[in-house]
Order: sequence, then structure tokens, then C-alpha cells
Amino acid sequence: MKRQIPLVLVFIFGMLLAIQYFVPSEPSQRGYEFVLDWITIIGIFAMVLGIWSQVHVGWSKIKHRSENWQYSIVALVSMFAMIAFGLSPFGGLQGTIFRLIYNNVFIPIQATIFSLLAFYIASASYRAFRARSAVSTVLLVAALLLMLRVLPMGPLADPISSIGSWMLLVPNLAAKRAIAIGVGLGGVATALKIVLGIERSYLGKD
Amino acid sequence: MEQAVSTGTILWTTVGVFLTLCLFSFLYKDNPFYKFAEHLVVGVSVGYWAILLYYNGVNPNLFSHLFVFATDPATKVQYNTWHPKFNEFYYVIPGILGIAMWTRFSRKYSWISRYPLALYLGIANGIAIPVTMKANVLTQMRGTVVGLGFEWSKVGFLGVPQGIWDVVVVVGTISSLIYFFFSKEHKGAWGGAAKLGIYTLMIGFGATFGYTVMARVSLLIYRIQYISDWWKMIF
Amino acid sequence: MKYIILLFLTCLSLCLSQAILAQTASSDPPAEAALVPSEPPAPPGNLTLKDLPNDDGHGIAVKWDLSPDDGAGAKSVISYDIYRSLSPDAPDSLWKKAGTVVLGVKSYADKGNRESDNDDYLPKKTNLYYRVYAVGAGVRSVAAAAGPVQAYDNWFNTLKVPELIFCVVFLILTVRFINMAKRGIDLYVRPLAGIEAIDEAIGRATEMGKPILYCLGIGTAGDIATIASFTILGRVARKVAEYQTSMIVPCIDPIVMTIAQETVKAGYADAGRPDAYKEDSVYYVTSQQFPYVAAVNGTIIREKPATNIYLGYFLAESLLLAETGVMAGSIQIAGTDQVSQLPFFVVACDYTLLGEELYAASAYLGREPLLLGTLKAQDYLKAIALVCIFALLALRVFTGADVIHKPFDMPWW
Amino acid sequence: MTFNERLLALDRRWVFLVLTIFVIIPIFVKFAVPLSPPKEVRDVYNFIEDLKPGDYILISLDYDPGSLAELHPVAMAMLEQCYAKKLKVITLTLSQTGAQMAEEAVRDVADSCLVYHGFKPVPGIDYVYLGYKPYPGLIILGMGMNFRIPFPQDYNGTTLDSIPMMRGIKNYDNIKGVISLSAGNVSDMWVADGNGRYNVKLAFAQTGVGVADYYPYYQSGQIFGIIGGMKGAAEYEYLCKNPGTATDAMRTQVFAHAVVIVFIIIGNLAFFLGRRAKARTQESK
Repeated sequence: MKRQIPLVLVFIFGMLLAIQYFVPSEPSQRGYEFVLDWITIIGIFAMVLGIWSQVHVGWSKIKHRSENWQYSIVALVSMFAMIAFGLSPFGGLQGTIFRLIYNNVFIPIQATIFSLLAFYIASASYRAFRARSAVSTVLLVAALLLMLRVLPMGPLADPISSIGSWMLLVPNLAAKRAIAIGVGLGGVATALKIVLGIERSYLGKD
Repeated sequence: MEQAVSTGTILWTTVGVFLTLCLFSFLYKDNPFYKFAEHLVVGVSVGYWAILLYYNGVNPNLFSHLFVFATDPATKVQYNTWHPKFNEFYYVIPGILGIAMWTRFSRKYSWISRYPLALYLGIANGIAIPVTMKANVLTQMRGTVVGLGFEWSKVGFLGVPQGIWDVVVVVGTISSLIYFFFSKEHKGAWGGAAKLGIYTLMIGFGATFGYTVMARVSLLIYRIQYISDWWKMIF
Repeated sequence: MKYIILLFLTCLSLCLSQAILAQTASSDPPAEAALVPSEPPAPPGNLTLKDLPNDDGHGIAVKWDLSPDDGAGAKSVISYDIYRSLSPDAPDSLWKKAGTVVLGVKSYADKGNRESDNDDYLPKKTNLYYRVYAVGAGVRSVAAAAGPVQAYDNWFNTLKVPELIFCVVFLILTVRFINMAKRGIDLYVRPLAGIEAIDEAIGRATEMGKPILYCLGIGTAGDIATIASFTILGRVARKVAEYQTSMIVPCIDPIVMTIAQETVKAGYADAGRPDAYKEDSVYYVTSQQFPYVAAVNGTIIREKPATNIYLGYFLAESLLLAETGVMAGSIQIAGTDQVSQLPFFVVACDYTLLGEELYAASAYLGREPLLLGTLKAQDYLKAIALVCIFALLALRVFTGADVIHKPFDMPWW
Repeated sequence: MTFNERLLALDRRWVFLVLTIFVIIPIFVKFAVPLSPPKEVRDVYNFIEDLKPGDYILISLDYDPGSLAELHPVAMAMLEQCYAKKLKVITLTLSQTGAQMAEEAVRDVADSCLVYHGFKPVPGIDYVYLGYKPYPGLIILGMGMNFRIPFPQDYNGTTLDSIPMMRGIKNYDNIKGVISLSAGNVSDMWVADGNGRYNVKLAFAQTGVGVADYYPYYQSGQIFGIIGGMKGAAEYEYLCKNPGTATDAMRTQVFAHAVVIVFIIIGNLAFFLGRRAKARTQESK
């Protein structure tokens, strides 16, 4: 009851959905769309579990006064404030405060975190691009040549730029293809392992 | 172009710039400003996501099937009248499955939540099997076989015919695939092919890395622009 | 406001220039380029209608012969307009425009909507009639109605035969190798560096008395990479429990969190220490990419985990997380199916599982014969794919491109 | 601790600091980046330079606001070049979300011509903006027959025949070339429908991400030039001697890349010196 039925459900639905891909008829399409809605709806209900997890972790930090507990208050208050501002009495998704917070807190922070990559890509290059072995030398040289494309190189500009294009179009393409084929087969194997019930650790014990 | 900027705009942009600087301070070391910005954005994003799911998820995907919706003639906004409708009653099933997730709050009945999880994984994996097979395996095979031109008359890199480079692509793809074989040890000729494969992979990785630097620096330029716009607005 | 003024000025200057030019241009020859509706082009011929194959029963395949005026002369065709109706002699207003194609094209797949309240509804098993107009410069040809034709459901999509063959072969191979494994036949797999590193890394964490951070990426529980990561998480959790280390699993999705909790709990139970499992060690952070990164980075820098494991679906956060991990002095193991992110993991992490190695990892860690069976099946299908590539390429080289192009140009692909 | 050991153990915050400084410097210190535009960019520039005043050119601004950073500078520099050369410029967009942006660009550059060149191109006489219409493939084909088929009127609703510069201008035969600035597959349609069917002389400006896909068209001669990404934009501005936002951004890019490259070189030097020193101490033992 606790493990067998879920395993049977995984098998039946996995097989049905895999077969559905080959059946274009209307009932099959409608069934597919209906079942996709299930996934969405289960995900939405699970959001309550997510919020609960946030509150639980945050609250236990505050209660036990563990390190940095003050910041958990920031997280919890901002979460509930955002939910409150987003509810209909405040205008819903188009509410003024909701929009303002979204545009002036959420968006700038996202963009800034993304832009940290400029620094990280520099420090990672400095640390990791060392000619330790033949393989790492190849990695280093390839990256270096692509970076040199941007610099004013005078007469060297054309050859460097064409080597760069060549690397993107020939070895890079081959590497991407091979990885994509491997990933495809590995992905199918993993999905099959779940559907056939060979892999079942996600269902827990007992 | 002088334009009057409202105090509100200045205030809110200042908030944004302040948070931006808080986050940049992480580069020096972890500090209270970063911790504040981090927890703030986590809270705001969870709240935002929850609200988004409610309006764009629960309503269109569930409630609209179970209840009669009406449109407010003034604002054109749809609202739920909470009057049940019965022609799509089967949408009760996902509703029940969703609620079954909540049994996790109880120790005794939490196993019930495995049912929706099992369905979720079954559906996701079932969909994935043929789609992955097609999108990754077959499409890439096709690309290798007919995607390349093998034109011997066209001059490519280093004055070598483009067709030769196409052959190099095929050889690179095959040797990289050989690198990924799990059943055979990398020894002898097989090991040589695998080695060629790993070099191909590394050139590809290095090139991608070097190529990406520009895009990442662009992100930083925009951020600096954001701060300097604010600076100009204030002073 | 400024735009309105500008627009106004633009209009004004336009009018003025018109007025000025009207005087000077009066001596110009008449504008020969003006669009004088030419004679209508000849209509397309031989209209044939068929049920659209491989669809849900709301589509019709329309074919015609090109109009004689297609692509040449003053009254050349520019496009063809396809109209559909429920009756051959319905007035023009009841003919619904189904689509437009450019000159030189002589077929159209009319995929209608399946909802009866939709404007583009194409009813199933109902007589339908079609007209195809050749449209010239400002005029269109006459068109005769053709029909009737009916749309039917199809029960098998013949365009998906290649996938079907590959899937079935894979299934057969998997079942065969699993049976071999069950019978105790030893299946060899070569060692994989990243896998041994996971074992060492957990040992290191125990020595240092520090936790292990396991990040499942930013995929949902429906992404195969995340699912593969669950299978590895179970084994890592088991080892963590055996070594009596602690672990931190921040999740980006509530469902991912739920499954991860079950998985970790099971891992602890397998190790015989179910009581050591702490519910809060697997927690939900937020569903948004960059706030999630901010939080995980904070956790890494504050908790200073001995080991960070990043396995699953990753995008730009790959380097953001991995570099922070380096700052915190953690050993790092990564793996993703995202080709574009592998370079960053390779550069910043100590071990990287490349692409499909991520999917193989659970078999390696568990060493369970059944899992090794699927790994073998994977290798065999890879070999088949290689053979196919070779064979097709050889065919292409020896017989010329046309032969090989023909099957590949079919809408299968 | 020897010098190279110290270098090897260099705190990454020094990298961050140096990068920050070199990213900020170009904002305050303006100087010309010596760029050496490759042939494919020079080809586009020279094509326009070699046209005679009064020649017609079509510039299709087929990008949406998302690609503004990379393609807008090209649009600005190119439009100014055309206006300054007194070409007759026909502009339009095949991107749904780009209609208003393109209109502003076309007009703004005309306005700025007054400042830089002492005259203002007149709409309807020196340039025309046709606006946006859906189905790019059909539009491109339609214009091959007659501009009036897809665009009976311009963006402001003036019929084409009452626009002075459009008199007698029927189709691609009356214009010297087409330059499409695009972030996506509209370029493919220009090649297939424009060049393939009507032999239009064609050049592209593409975003950095997409440019690699369109080089084959340049090699095969289907397009006569291609401008790629921010770098291409800066190079074009450089050729036009009209530095703008792309040049500014490029200045920062050059510095940032130089910093990263120098750090990689330093790291490797320290690594090799350290290895040699280690080998020597082992020898002496």
C-alpha cells in the first residue's frame, strides 16, 4: 500500500505517457493536456510545503537564537509582506507596491547576482587556467585565443579571429554533439529506470 | 533632456542601488549588508512566486475548470464567482492529488503524499523517454549525417577544403562518444580514440569559456550603468 | 509629450515637403511604380484535398498545381490564400481564411482548432470545402471550390517511427541486460574518477567535522537531470549516514524538496540510522534562480562545507556557486547535462561528471547489478548509434548525397 | 614565502579589485580603442561608402528591444552614414516588438544629423519609415514585386505614391542593397526569399550569439558583409568615425579581457617559475 501502489502508478503512467507520444488522436491529445495540468496543480499545492519549510527553518533559527537569526526575520517578514501586497485588496499582480518592490528590489538584485559572474569568470580563469598537463593546456589555449579576439591585435587579429571561429564551429560542435547524444541515452536510461521501478529510493523506506 | 524625477522614483531607485552595492560587497567578504540583501531577496522572491502561482496557476489551471468565472465589465479582470460548474468535474482529481501533498504535515499519513509524487514522476519520465530520444539522439545523429555539407571545393579555415573540416567534426564527435563508453577501459587504440575525444571536448569547453567572458562583462557594464544613471539622477 | 510634438513636426514637414514637391514634381513622368492592380493571375489548378495524416482529426492537407503565372510576368503570383467552408456555395463571408503561403509552394497543411468555440474550429468527420486563390499585385485570381473532404483521427503517428524503433531497441536491451545481471553474470564497467572522488569527499568531511552541501540544481522534479541527481543523492545520503557526517540540501522547488526529503530519509534508513535524519537539512529556499544562488552562496560561505556536490540541471549559477565554493575552501564535485555549463564546472571544480556520466553515477555508486544493466544497455545503444552514423555516412559518400537525403528530408526529423 | 609562491597564493580579491578598477576607468577616461575591423565589416562599410548620393538603400531593423544593446549602435552609425552620404534610405522592421524603437532610431539619427552635419534629412524626401507588417517571408517576397504590396502606406499612414522619394521606386531593382539588422531567423528569410529569389545584394548585422550561424552565407557569397555582436558594432562605429555606445562598451570589454588575460599569464609564469625552483631544490638535495 505504501510502496507498491506508487510503484505501479509510476509504471502505468510512465508507460501510458511514453506511448501517448506516438498516438496523435484527439482523445490522446486531450488526455495528455489534462495530465500536464495534474503536474502543474500538484506543483502549486506543494508550494504550501515550500512556504512551510521556509517558515519552519526560519522560525527555529529565531527561536534558538542561532547564528544570524536576525536575518531570518528579514526573510520571513519580506515574504509575508510580498504575499500580502500581492493579494487582491492591494491590487493583485498589478498592485502598485507589489510592482514597485518587484522592479526595484527583485529585478536589480537578480541582475546584480548575475553580473557577479564577470568577477568570478576572471578569478576562475586566473586560478584554473594553468598549463599543468596536456589536457589543461589545451583548455587554457582555447580559452585564451577566444579572449584575445576582443583585444586590438593589429595584424594578428584576422588569424586569431578565424582560429576562434574554427574552434567554435569544429571541435566545439563535435563536443556538443557527442555530449548531447550521450546525455540523450543517459536520460532515457534514467527515465526508464524510474518507470520500470529499478530505481526507487525516492519513495523512501517502510 | 531635463525631466522632473519624482521623489518616489528617486527613493525606489536608491533602494535598488543600495541593494546592488550590498550584493557587490560579497566580493570582499560576507558581511551584514550582504546577509540582509540575501534574506530580503529570498523572502521577496518566495512571496512573489507564491502570488504568481496563485493568479497564474491555481486560477487558470484548476479553479477555472471547477468554478464559474465572470469578467468584471469595468476592469476586464476575471474573477472567481465560486459557483461550481460540473462539465469539467474530473478536475477534482488533480485537486485531490494536490491536497494529498499536504498529508506530509502529518507523520502518520505522510505516505499518502507518495501517490501524487509517484504520478508526478511517472508522468514526467514517461513524457521524457521518447522526447529525449528524439531531441538528443536522433536530431544529433541527423546533424552528423546530413547537417554537414562535405563540400570539397569550398575553402574553409587555413585554406583547407570545408569538406575536410566536416570530416574533422565527424571524427571529433565519434571519438568524444568513444570517451564516454563505460564498458571498455581506455587502453590501446581505443584509449587513443578516447584521448582524441577528451582533447576535442577540452577545446570545445575552452572556446565556450573564452567566448562567454564578453557576455559576462556586458552584464557588469549594465550594472555600472545602472549605478551611474542613479548618480546622475541625484546629483 | 516630446514625441507628440515630434510626431506633429514630422507630419508638418511631410505636408510641407508634399506641397513643395507637388509643384516641382508636376513635370515628373507619372509614377510608373505605383501599384496599378494588374490583371489577375491564372488560378491554381488541380486542387486535391485529403485528411491530414498523423494528427488529432482536425486537419486537412490541401494541394494544388502552381498557377501558370507563378514566378514570372507582370501578373505574377505573390502568394496563395487558402479558404475553407462548410458548404461549396456559401457566400464569400462564410469562407474562413485558413492560411497563406508564398509563391512556389503548392501545398498547405490546414491545422484547425479542435475547440468548437474557437474561431478557427475545424470540425471532425464533417464535409469541408476549400478554395485556393492565387494572389497577385493587389488582385487575386478566381477560385473554384473543391471538396468535400473529411478530417479523421489517426491512431499512430507514422512520422515517429525512428523514435519508436530506438525506444523499443533500448527497452529490449535494458531488459536483457537486467536479466543477465540478475543471473549473476559479471558486467564490467571502467572506473570513473568523479565517482571515487565522492567517496573520498565524504570521508574528508568526516575528518574535518564539517557538513556536505548537496545541490540539486535549478531544475524541477520533472527534469531528467534532477531525477538522476535524486538517485545519486540517495547513495550519498547513505554514505553520509554511515560516516555520521551531516548534510545540507537547499532546494529550488517544493516538489524537488519533498522527493529529496524522502530520498535522504531512505538513505539514512538504509544505513541503519533513521533517527539521525533531520527534516530541516533538506529545505526549500526559493523558486527563483538568482535569489536561490544568493542564498546558497551565503550558506556555502558561512557553513564552509567540506564538500560541495552540484549535480543536476544548472544554468548560469554553475560558476557562481562553484567559485564561491572555492572561496570557502570546499572540495567540489559537479555534473550536469547542460553542455553550455560544463566548461565552468570543469574549470572551477575538482571533479566534473561530463554529461551522461551524471546519469551513470548512480549505477557506479550503488554497484547494484540491475543498475549496471541499464548502463550496459546505454553503451550498446551508443554503439548502435555510432554504427548508424558510420553506415549512413558511408552510404552518403558512396551513393551521393541524394539517396541519403531522401529519407532524412521526410518530415520524420 | 618566495615571490612566485606569493603570486600563486594570490587572494582572488586582488583580481576583483583590478578588474573593478579597469572596468570603471573607461567610463571616465575616453580614448579610442584601436580596432582593426575584419573584412566582413569593412565590406559593409565600403559598400555604403561607394554609393553615390541619391542612391537608394533599404535598412531593415529586424530586432526587438532585447537585442538593443548590440544592434542599436550599428543602426545609429549606419543610418548616420547613409544620411551624411545623402542616400535615400528606406527603413522598415520585421520584428513585431521593434516597430516603435526602430521609428525612434530613424528619427533620432535624422535629428542628430543637424548637429553633426549641418543639415536635417527630411522624412519623405531623404528617408522613409515603412513600419511593421507580420509574416516576414511574405513581406520580403512582396517587396520583390512592389513595395506597395506589403506596404501600401508608410508608418504614418501616408500612401507610398504620395511620398516624394518613393515615386518610381518599385522593387529591389530600384535599390542598391539591403542591410538587415536582426537577432534571429529573419536573416534566413532574407537569404532565401530576398537573395535567393530576387538576387538582392544583402548584408547582415547579427547579435554575438547568432553571428556564427550566418558566416557560411558570407563565405558562399550570398551576403556581402556581416557585422557581429558588440565588437562588430564598435568596429562599425570606428569605421564611421562615429564612436557611440558600442565603442564605450568595447573599451570596457577590451580592458576586462586584458585584465583576465594578464592574470592568466601571471598565474602561468608563477606556476612555471615555481616548478623550476622546486626542481632545482630537489636537484641540490
